[in-house]
Amino acid sequence: MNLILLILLPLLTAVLILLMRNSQQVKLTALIGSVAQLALAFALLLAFRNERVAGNEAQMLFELQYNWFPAWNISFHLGVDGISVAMILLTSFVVIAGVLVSWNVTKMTKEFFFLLILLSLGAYGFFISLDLFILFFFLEIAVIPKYLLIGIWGSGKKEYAANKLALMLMGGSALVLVGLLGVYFGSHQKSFDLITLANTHIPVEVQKICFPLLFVGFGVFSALFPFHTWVPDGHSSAPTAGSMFLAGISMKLGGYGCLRVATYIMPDGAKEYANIIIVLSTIAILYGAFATMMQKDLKYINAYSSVSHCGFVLLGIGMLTKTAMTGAVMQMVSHGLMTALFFAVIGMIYERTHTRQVNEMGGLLKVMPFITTILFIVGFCSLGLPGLSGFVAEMTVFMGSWQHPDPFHRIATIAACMSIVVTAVYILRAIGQTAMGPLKEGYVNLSDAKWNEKIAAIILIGGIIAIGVAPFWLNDLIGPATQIIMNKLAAVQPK
Amino acid sequence: MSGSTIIFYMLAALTLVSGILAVTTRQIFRAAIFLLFSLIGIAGLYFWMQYDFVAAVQIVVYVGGITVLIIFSIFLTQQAGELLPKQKIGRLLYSALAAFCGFALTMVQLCQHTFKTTTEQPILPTVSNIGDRMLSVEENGFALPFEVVSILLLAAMIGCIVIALRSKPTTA
Amino acid sequence: MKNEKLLSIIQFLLLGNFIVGFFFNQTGTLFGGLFTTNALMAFEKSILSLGVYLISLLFSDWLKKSEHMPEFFILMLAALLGMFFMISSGSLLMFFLSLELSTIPVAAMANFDLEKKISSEASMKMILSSAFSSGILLFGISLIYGVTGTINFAEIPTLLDGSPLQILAFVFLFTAFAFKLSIVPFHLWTADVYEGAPMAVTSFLSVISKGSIAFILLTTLYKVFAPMQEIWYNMVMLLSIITMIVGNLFALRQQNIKRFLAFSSIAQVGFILVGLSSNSIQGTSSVVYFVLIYVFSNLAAFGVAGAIAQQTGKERIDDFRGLYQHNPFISWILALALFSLAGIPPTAGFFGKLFLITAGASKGNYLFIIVAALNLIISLYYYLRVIRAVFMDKNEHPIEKIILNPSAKLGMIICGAGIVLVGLLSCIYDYITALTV
Amino acid sequence: MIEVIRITYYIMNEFLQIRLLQVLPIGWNFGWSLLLIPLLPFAGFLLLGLFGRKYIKNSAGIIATALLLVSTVLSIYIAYVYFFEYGKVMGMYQKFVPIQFTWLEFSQGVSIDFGVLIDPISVMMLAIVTFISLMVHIYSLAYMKGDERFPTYYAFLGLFTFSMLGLVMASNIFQMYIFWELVGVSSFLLIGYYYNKPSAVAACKKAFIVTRFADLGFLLGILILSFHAGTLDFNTLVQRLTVDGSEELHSAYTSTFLGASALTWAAILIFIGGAGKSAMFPLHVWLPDAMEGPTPVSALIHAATMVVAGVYLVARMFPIFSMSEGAMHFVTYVGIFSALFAALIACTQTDIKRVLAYSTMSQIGFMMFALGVSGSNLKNGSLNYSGLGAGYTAAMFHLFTHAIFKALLFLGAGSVIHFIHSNELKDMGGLRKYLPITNITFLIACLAISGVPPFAGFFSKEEILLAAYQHKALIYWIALITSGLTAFYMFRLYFLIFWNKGTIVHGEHHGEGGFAMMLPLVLLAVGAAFAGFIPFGNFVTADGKPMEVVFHWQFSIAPVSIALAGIFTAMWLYRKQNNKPVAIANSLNVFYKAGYNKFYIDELYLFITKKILFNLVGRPAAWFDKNVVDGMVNLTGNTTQLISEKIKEFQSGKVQQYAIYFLAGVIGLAVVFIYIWK
Amino acid sequence: MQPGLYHILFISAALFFIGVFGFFTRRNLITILMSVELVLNSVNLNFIAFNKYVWPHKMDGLFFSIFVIAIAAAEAAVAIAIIINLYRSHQSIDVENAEEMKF
Repeated sequence: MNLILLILLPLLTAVLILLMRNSQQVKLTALIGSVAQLALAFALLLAFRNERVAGNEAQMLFELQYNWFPAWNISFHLGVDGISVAMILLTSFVVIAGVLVSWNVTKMTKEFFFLLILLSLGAYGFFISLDLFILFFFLEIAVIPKYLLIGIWGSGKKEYAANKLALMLMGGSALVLVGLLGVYFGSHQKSFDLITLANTHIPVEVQKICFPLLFVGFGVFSALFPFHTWVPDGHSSAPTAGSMFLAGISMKLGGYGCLRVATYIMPDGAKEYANIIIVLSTIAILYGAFATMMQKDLKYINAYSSVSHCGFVLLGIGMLTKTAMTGAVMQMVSHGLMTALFFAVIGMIYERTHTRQVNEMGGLLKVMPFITTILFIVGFCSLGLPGLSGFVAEMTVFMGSWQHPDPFHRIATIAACMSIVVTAVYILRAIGQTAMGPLKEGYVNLSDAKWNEKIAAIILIGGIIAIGVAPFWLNDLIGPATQIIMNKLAAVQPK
Repeated sequence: MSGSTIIFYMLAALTLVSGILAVTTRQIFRAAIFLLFSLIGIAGLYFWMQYDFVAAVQIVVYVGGITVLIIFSIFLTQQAGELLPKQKIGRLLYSALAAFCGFALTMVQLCQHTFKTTTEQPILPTVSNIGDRMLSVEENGFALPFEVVSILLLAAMIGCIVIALRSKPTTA
Repeated sequence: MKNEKLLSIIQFLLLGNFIVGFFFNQTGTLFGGLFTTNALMAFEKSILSLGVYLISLLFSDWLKKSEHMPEFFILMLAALLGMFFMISSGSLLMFFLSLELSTIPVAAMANFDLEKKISSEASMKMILSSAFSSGILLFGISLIYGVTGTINFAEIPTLLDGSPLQILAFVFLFTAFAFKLSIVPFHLWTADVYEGAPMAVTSFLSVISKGSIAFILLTTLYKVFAPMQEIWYNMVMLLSIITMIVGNLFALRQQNIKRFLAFSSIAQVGFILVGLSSNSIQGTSSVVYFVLIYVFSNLAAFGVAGAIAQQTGKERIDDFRGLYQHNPFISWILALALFSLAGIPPTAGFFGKLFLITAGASKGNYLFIIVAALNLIISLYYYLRVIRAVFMDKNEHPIEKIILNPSAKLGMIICGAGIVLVGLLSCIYDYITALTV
Repeated sequence: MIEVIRITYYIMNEFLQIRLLQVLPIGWNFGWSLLLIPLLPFAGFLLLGLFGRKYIKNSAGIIATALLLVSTVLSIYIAYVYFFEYGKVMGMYQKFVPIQFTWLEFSQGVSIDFGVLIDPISVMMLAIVTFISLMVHIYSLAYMKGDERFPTYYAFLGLFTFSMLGLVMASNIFQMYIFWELVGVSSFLLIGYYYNKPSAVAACKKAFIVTRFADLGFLLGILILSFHAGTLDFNTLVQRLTVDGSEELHSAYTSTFLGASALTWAAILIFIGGAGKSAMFPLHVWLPDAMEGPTPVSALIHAATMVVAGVYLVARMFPIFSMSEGAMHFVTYVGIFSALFAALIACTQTDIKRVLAYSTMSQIGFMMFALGVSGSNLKNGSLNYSGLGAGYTAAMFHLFTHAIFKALLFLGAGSVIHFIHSNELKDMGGLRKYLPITNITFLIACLAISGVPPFAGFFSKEEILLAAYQHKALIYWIALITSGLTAFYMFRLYFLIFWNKGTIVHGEHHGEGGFAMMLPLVLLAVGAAFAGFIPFGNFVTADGKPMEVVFHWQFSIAPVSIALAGIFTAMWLYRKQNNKPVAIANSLNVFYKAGYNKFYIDELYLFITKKILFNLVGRPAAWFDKNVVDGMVNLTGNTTQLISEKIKEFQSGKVQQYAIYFLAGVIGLAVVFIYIWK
Repeated sequence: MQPGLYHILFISAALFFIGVFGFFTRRNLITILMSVELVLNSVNLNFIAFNKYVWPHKMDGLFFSIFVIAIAAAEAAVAIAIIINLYRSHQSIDVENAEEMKF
């Protein structure tokens, strides 16, 4: 399994899209490309399992290393472990669904799909890179397509939202950059290589400076309170596929970075700041949930709920136990699928009703049973119904969080648990107002989902259910990888 | 106080006073003339330091060339006899302050610094010495700068010609 | 048309000039140390030659229409020659002379839009300011000379000891550099001159002049003033921060694309200073590398702006609204250029800025680096403003299809390719590093 | 090709791998068929849910019923096999876990396992759930006929049955939680079945949210238990936490919070979860509203199965509860209070289904406090259920009988509603002429619930009262009063429906709904009449050892007479139309009003949610986000712009000014670096 | 007291800042140019003085001043050409009339 394929495939797709003549060809190319991505991701999963089953215990599999800027000790170092594989799978799911739901884009089709594929390129590259420089490179690649997607194809206050998003994300990545440079020089290794850095003991003073920089930097991507404010505006203004990518993939870059980069290479820093992380993420969880309760726009609802759900990711990381960390990764995958699906549904509804205000809708179950069924499913997933992915992830986080006997962690966990009730409140409120109740006039002749929307939804639901019903495969995939991070943490002397 | 000293102070006074007048008088012709005096004063100082060649160049280039150029350009651009417009008092104050601060700072630093002296044999600035050096390509030769300056002068000339000889404006 | 043929010949010769540059990269000195050269200097000159070649391509429309095209090239090449001498200069005298040689013709060139009032205003501002800065520079040189007794680059460092007068002299000297490089607060002429001058001259000023000064500044600081490293590091750091901030703040509010690019280039210079401050091999190579990228990026932006201004006379960013509608090609080139200037991957600007910052970070001064990194965000904001105008904003009367002549198109393609490839192909950076060592 | 096979193999390996922990060779070769019991209804759900709307619209009911019939037969067969053939080993009913596999491993030892736990209560519950569900399936064939979403209805029923069976069979507390949640969602779907009705939407939301809130307690309880016991498996949990001197028990006892031990907290929190599902005060508010669902659904969910999940949970965790006196008291008092409270409200309600709902709540209160009063003797550390375990058996017995007669009541009410198209008592009266079978079966059910011998309710209630009597007099007296009230309001209902005034039936009425509706009524009536004679103590006890239930006829005098008193009062007031009830209601003005308005608990909730949660938390959070957090971001942007505007004067366009700044810069730098920053 | 290096340095520094002052305050472009000439001349004086009093064994200062004179001439020529051109387009050589571009 050559990991370069994961970068080359989207690149090739993007180039081909640029060469296509009409929008039909563009769409087909994008679809074929994303199907190929999905196939590749599955192939990767199988190859990965194959290696593991065969007894390959190496931390990273399929490693590749090319010299790139040897003067700076930068190398094009790729490799995957279970976490990366999970994230790559997530990305490929979201990409194909995103391409499918964008089938009706008529404005500048070529550019739209080009940017979508480019965004996926950034995500794949980010997840497989083992060199922090290229990791950063791919992190930033993913920013501008988002900006353009929102700015050109968005709606509402799109310019404002696009600007805010781009600037805040760039701000985050600026912090990441400084943190990376601090590690680069502070470790006395002059190396960006993740494995090298992880095997080095970085001086504690350096960690104390660089950990918050990296964590907050990545945290901005992952809606860390109080840097989450780009999330509602960005998501609500973006076109459907844009929101899906943004919430489904882009926010995961942050969580992955927090875990893989910040926590892994700087365990002392992580221990030092764990309490702050826990406080912030607990606030995000509750606060996001409560803020969601007051929203009337479906996209805002999902956006704020994303803040809340991404809080679980950061909480899981901040708890510094293996179970919680595994839960955090699961939550990333789960939330990625779920929120992508949620935005897809919102897009479908909006396309038909031309409104996203919940109080302007009602009884849509009657006219579009398929779409509203998806809405139900995604809502249930969001509020953590067993059998769907959200439950598994949240419970794992809770279980892991409860491992600390001291009151501080306990209170944080209880507070986080409370959000499942609040989530139920806002989700049911949204569903109740849109799908149920008397059918509003003017919505009588609306049509149900079309083939592309159905396939997109089914793919994502398939992912959600696959995790929800059989979480053990994901757990087996992620567990060993988080164990390595935990070993590194455990090796550090306690404060 | 020797004659040399007296001459020095006279030259200094000439240079500075006419320099000040050149930048303060409100009649543009007078300003040009004061500039001329100031430049002559500097040339005098060169003579006083026995750098005859430089003094000669100074007189030829400045007095004979640049001042004349300036006066011509005054003719070209100025209605004679008009007073120069007054500067705002604020600007004057700030400028004076800035200039004075700079001057003070420089003088303080210059005076605090003890310049080294060399015991090596001085080279006299005779015309032949200067000529030799000017065209030498060895160490301490200045042939290359000489060529650079010539290119510069050529370029400047072309530039001047293009700019100054512009064809009649086609539009009003 | 006579101009057209001549222009093709000139373009061809300039291309030759660029290529030939790669074959003469021996190390050595001439004229008793007044002229030194080595492979890195040869490469630096090649970058400048490339820039001039690109200018001749990008602004061919304007050049063809100009009555004084031959003179324009004479002056530009004289200035280029001055820069070559400057990069290679081995003494303060050569440095000063070549600096003047590279400035005075450009001041004349700034007036080449003879009919335009602002062109002469720009030209006037430039010649007066540069005369003033020459005065300051000369005063500094005279003090250096007085203190050390030499104007030779090789001898000066052995005679410097960091006494106050030397610091004063260095400040005078350095501010002249700062003036040419548009470092705040010596940058004030920049925007006015850029706005008034013809687009070709503006791009020459902002790319070629800046680049050459950055190169010679490397030599001056790293070699000549090496003993005063502590002082100039702090000075560079201070000025770098101010420059980035002020450049960005002013760029935020500009409407005219040339002024906008002027302030953006000021901010870019702030970044160059970040890399420069490291005083290391990495510092040198990253600055040279950045200038190379900057040549492509800024020329691409100017080329697009020039093409638009040439055909429609529109220079305001607001006029660019909806540009993408009829002109996708130049819009993408402009976007690439601006992304590169903003330091967004995968454009080369990302690598350039990153290496500058990395080099700067080697001193361990994180506050400085954080300020630099935060300035990236502000700069992104205003670059995105243009992107927004081009791609997103609606306009009732967007700019019609711009007809590019083939050489301008070629120039843009070269710039675009450069923006993409210079970063991704690490061999270019390796090559520069190899030259630096 | 080989590639394809390999890939398929891996997919199988990855996604379908079920890792069996143990399959006990307990003598029957029926182990795997246990899985069929829940999976058949689930298959029905998938089948009808995915294809019902388009392809099998009309046969949906038959398919679902057939599937469930198989399930029912299987569970009854298993009950038979368990109780009479293999379950008893050495005179004790054993706990078997024939099937178990790890679903999600959190950490060493702590994992969610999916398994099947077979012990007396689960087997009993399997039988009762499938049976009642089957009755409801059959009943609905007629009741829901012609409904637009007929297949969906059956799909939801299937989902519900599946979840409930999974809950019952759970071998792992987290497995129970999972199915617990699924039960919650299926009840949400079923209550909200008439999704066009705003009241139904509100009710289903309320039901879900209130129970979710309770589930939070359950979840926290699980977290506490898992932390101290290091396992989630029921058997291991009980083993570790009930053995005196075990490390786990020690840690659960010694870590305290607010004066109570972790064990007590865990038990109370888990009980809160159960209280939510079982509609105990104060989490009962959803139950009456939940009557918005189709009536058969109410019969299934809100009578027989889901609402007793809480009781089942407490029974399942009974050994652990019994380790904590505080928790047991909590259960007792909540139970008895809810019983009385609900009975009082039930006397005033006019909606037939609401009356039944409150009666359910009241009866479940009985079961709860029965469990609560059967606390163990902890004095000498080892478990000793003797004498006090009676409450446990009584609660289970009452659960069993109550399921039957409450289902019967609801189905009967459904029959009435089907006939009269209204839930309100004021629209009814004199229906005995039109609905003879319903009349008889309803009467049997009323007698059963009132505890009149020899109907089923008499025996179970008798045992509960006995247990209460042995425990504490106060509880006994309250229970006694409540049981009198029960008889009163049930017969109030009965007389108001079937006697009282004569109802004019417009036009042609369509009878009692045919065979499909009558069959369940009759079957259940038979159950309600005779289920009491089952020697329950022989099968279901706290420790698995059969227990001789001694019948004291002297003791029954008081309950029976108070029940009869209630019945006769109701008869006196409601048999004929008169104004006595109004007069009494008027004389008890305040109390009556309070009871009628359900003691204003709903209003209190509304106040808490709308005023406090929304206005004091949600709104400020949203405001804070919009203005402060977002404001900070915008402020940064605006400040930058503002500074940019303010400093524009530097770029004045005056070349001389530029030069002044230049010189100032030079001087400044020189001064700084010569004098200050050396 | 025999006038020496410091005297001349004083004169040149004074002249330099006189020129600078003129540059700051004159409004007529030609007079500004004249101020620049003063500045350049003062520098020349510096060079000659250093050459004479401090480093008489080399002629760097002397040559420097000669080249400065040449440069000054070139600069003046170009400046005057520009000023004349400006005068043609603005009908004025007041520097404050040429402030169209700002901010």
